[in-house]
Amino acid sequence: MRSKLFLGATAAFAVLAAGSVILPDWAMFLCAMALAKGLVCLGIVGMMRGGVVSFGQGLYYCIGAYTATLVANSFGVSDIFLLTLLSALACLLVGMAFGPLLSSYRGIFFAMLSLALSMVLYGSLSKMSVIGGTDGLNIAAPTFLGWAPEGRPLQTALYIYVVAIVVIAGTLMRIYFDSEQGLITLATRDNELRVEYLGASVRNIMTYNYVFGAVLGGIGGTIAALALGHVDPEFAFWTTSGEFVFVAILAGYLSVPAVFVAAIILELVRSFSNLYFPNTWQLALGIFLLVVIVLLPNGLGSLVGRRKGNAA
Amino acid sequence: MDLVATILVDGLIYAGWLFIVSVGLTLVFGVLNILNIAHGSLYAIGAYASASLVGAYFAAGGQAFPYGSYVALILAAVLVALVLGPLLERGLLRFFYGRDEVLNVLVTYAVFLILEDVMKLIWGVNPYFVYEPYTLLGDVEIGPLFYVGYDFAVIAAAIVVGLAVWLTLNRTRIGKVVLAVIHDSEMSQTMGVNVQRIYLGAFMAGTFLAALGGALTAPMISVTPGLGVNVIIVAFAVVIIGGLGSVPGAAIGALLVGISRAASVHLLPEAELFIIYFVMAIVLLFRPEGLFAKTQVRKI
Amino acid sequence: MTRTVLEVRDVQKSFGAVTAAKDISVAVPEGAVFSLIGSNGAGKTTFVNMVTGYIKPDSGSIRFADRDIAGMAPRQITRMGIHRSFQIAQLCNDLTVEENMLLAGAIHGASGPSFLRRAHDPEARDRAVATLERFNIAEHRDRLVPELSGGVKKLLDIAMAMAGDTQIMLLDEPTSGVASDEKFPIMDLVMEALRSTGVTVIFVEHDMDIVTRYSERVLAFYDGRIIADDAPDEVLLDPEVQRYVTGTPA
Amino acid sequence: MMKPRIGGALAAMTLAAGMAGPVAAADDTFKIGVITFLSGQAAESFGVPAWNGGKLLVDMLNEGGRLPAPYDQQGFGGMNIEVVVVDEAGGATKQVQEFRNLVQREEVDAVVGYVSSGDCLAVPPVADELKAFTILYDCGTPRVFEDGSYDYVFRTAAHATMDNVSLARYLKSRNFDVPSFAGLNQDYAWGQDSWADFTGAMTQLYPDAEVKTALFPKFGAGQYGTEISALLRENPALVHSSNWGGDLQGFLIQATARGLHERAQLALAAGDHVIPQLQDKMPDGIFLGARGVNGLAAQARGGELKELTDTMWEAYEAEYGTFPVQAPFRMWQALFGLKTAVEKAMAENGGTKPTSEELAAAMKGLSWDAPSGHIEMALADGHQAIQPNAIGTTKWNADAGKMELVDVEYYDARCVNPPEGIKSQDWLAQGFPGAQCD
Repeated sequence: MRSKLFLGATAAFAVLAAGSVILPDWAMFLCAMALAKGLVCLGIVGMMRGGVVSFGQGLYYCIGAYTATLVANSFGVSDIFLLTLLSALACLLVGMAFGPLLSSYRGIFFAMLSLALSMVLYGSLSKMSVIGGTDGLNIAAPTFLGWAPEGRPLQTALYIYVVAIVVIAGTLMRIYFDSEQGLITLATRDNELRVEYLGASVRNIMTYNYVFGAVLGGIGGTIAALALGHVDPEFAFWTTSGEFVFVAILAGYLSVPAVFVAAIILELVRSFSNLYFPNTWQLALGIFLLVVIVLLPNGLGSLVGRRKGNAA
Repeated sequence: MDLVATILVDGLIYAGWLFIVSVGLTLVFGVLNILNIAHGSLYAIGAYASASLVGAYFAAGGQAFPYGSYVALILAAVLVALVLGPLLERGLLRFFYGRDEVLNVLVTYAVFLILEDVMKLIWGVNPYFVYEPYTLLGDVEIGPLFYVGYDFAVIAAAIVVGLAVWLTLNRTRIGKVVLAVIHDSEMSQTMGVNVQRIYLGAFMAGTFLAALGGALTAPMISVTPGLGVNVIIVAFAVVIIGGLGSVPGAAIGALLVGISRAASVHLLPEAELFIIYFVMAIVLLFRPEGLFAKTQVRKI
Repeated sequence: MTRTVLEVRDVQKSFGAVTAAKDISVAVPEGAVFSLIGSNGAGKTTFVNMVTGYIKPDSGSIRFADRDIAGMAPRQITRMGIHRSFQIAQLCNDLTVEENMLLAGAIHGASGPSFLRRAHDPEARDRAVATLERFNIAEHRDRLVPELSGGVKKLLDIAMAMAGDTQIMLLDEPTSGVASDEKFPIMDLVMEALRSTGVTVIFVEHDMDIVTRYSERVLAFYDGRIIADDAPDEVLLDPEVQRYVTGTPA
Repeated sequence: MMKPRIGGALAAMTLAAGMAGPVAAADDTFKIGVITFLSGQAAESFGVPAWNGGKLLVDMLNEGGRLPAPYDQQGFGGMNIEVVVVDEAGGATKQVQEFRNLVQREEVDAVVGYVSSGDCLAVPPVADELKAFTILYDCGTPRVFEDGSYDYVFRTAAHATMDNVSLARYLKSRNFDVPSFAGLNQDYAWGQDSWADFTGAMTQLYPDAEVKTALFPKFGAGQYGTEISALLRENPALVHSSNWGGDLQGFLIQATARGLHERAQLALAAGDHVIPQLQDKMPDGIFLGARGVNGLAAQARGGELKELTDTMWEAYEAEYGTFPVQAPFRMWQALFGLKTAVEKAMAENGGTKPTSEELAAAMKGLSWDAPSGHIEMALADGHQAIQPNAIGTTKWNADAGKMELVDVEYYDARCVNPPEGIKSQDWLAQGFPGAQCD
């Protein structure tokens, strides 16, 4: 079974990497951003499998982006691998601090408390004029193990980098979802009482998922910051987090690739509605959201495969 | 006037406003189990509607009896509730009852986005003003400070709204039915309650309260696009602090946020931006369900 | 004289004005089969809930494996070897029967659950199917829980609880929600599976035929107290039990 | 296994995205991407008036012959002007993406945009990366060119330091006594920077003035009751605010109802744009800036730019029924600058549509006339404009039923803007070295 997974991962990498050749510049950038955001959403999907949805994933998206930017600006580090690693580490630590705290909350309370945390970060960053306040900071283009490309090669390298991370993270998360711990997570969503009475700690499960989500959020934020060249507190604003939740719901929790497809769809819809309906793009986006929620209640993933035994 | 008193008065004025804008949100959540992001849009629409209506009132010679503009304010909120309440509840939300809470948040987020642009299509981007009702009630002098009489009218309105909602829920037959639906809608349905009608009624009441908040605010601000987005988050915080679905909770939450914000403005202005999230995070840490929500023990 | 595995001493519990447990003291010998009877609200389920950690007693001690487990979390008590089933079977509705069983197996696995080991590992599946076969429900393995009959749900619920290293098994109304003609076959199956492992059994039951047929000793509850504690025949003849529990003189 | 299937869908989608082909402008058309606020709070105050002004000017230019020399040539050097407008709402992240789309998908010849400072900081590195000629027309933060330098990016309006320096100078030149002052500014970079600039300038000109309190209500707060109480309690001689739009209108309505304007002098760094809405609800005697000689101050100025100013003013009033405030003026100065640069570049390259490089070369250090005065790209190696400024006092003319600006003081660009080579914060801290005030 595993070999099939790795085959799928390789195929996904090949398909996505092909984009670096066929896609025009703007579309490649759009895809890179969508995939980076998709990483954050993948973290939410991990939590969704356990029955909670974080409305504050912008917290880690933002911590990741700011960690990379501050490290790059203060210590002159520009290596993308190192920056990603440091941001992931920062988010891991913050996630481990908040994870146990949030793990006893469910439903709307989990959503709102995670939202409150990210809004506290938003408020704090907005106040810190030393690091740009609401205007944010710029971050220079990354280097790749000493190689410093510019123009299209830079965009291509960034794109391939994010594709590689997406495929690795996606494969790892799939392995996790299919694992024993993954099954317990899925059962927790269904019936916490049963899981506790089998002797597993639901809080631990929630904490794991939260921490994984934190790390993925941090990586996504780092890549987004490097691709954009700019970070600002908006990264932690509730509308940013809301968008991540939307992608996660659009994707559903059944399929990992669906998360990234959903992220790309949202970016495309937003970009084109922005251009073609500059005065009513919110209206267009709102209608799109409603249509998706009505037509695909279980997400895109439900189009491709149902859970085994789910004959209905 | 000493600082503490100033903080209390300022806090109370702000709390009155907060309560009006958040009580509808908590009511809708209690009955329909939907955390309505579009509440902010309904607030903004209420503001626009009242600005238009009050404007029309004075244009039609209302100057002869300016106090009539207060009737126009309230009428605007009623109109919004009558038009948008059924449209949204019957036309959209009812298809999502019983679905995941977070999914419903997204549904109302979509409604919020749509309404933002719809408002722009109806009222354009230019601001609307209706100051007359704001200055009509004169000034109130407390110590060395002037307050506008209207501010205290808003507190009075908050108290009236609070009492009205509480009395309706606890002292009338229909209120008892609503409480039963809040407690267990399935059970109520089997006992012959027309839950559909209760849902519609509650949503219209929530819409009315949101619009009333906007209508009462309209005279002291310029009504412009983007009005709603700022209201959502504060209303959310108040409701979460107080306990989702709890009317007294909304009152306490509003007081807590109002007074801590006033204290922060007077004592530590730097902290104003996130004091509200801070209060919310603290309350949730110690009372995950909010201050007034009942914790439910599951029977096994 | 067999060893006492569970000793409940002077346990009290009240919810506001309602007394749910008053001066409850019981010693359960290893390998015994106890049943709990009493009308609704008499305190049977409260007893089960206290022993398994869902409710913390106000006072008193519950000794198991040389420790006072009163107030410990269900998860900890479960890990020590006290398992339970539920009045309403607690299953995962989105999972198949086999997956429910795999879940139980994963949590009870030798080294605990793993992030890498596949849940649908062939070896784990064989184990799960073996347990399902022991409870005679292997044929339903690929069905989702909502499609199952009440009896199969009950069996799966108990089978999942038995996936671990169980020393005491508490069954909360094992035959409620089961069609009347299925009750005895199911109890036969359950008791045979449980006895084969030497586990101590405590079950809550309303049906006196089942009580007399399967239990060695009966605790009769009334108003939070134990009003009788003896062999089934004796207890059912007790006038107090007849008045408050069985309702009719035997 | 679902991966390959969904991967296929992904491939199809990315391909489809690539297929939506670009629409490059023909050689006789100059295509501008315009980014400004069409929704949210800044739409009403800045975005929409700016683009109303811009659209008007583009139409007038395309028609040809409606403007006085040197702007009497049709379009940009004879080329028709085509415009793609994008909403600026949605944050810097979105704007960077939209910028790429405008340049790479829509293939615009130049981008004119950005009111928000955050967007102005985020976009320039991308503009340079894509070698896309870009004009920042409105935003205020000095950081754009003080913290970075860009080849293809120009700002055709002075940065925000000028606003508050002018305000402080106005107090001084009118001998206004300021024993103490306080601030109420929006809680984001604009408000925070304005307050820092103002206190910086005040420290130089009024070293003994005491700062009573600095309030920063949330952006879009709407309710200022508590802040007004705090200001009344502290009782400063002057209250500074750089609020704009709904936040300024709300603050003024609530402050005047409680008599704040009678107890303290109000000084508004960027307040002119609320006059058309507030009319006589704007109290008399407020010190008012317009971020340049814009709006009423421009109309009152007269002089050699009178014909150009009046042409635009009258066209705007005729079209929209209200007078132009600061935002259209800044859009006009950007478009006039762009026109000048395009035509200069065409004069040099023999009359073909200029490339980004040619445009950048032409724009660098350029100077031109706009209704808001003489604009010079004098700072940041010819990438940052300086322009004159004006502060006045509001006075309602009941007979004419309109607001007038009286006691207007005009400041030379070099008096209120720092000279080349010094950061504005340092310039303030060092007491305006090199300022040329007549």
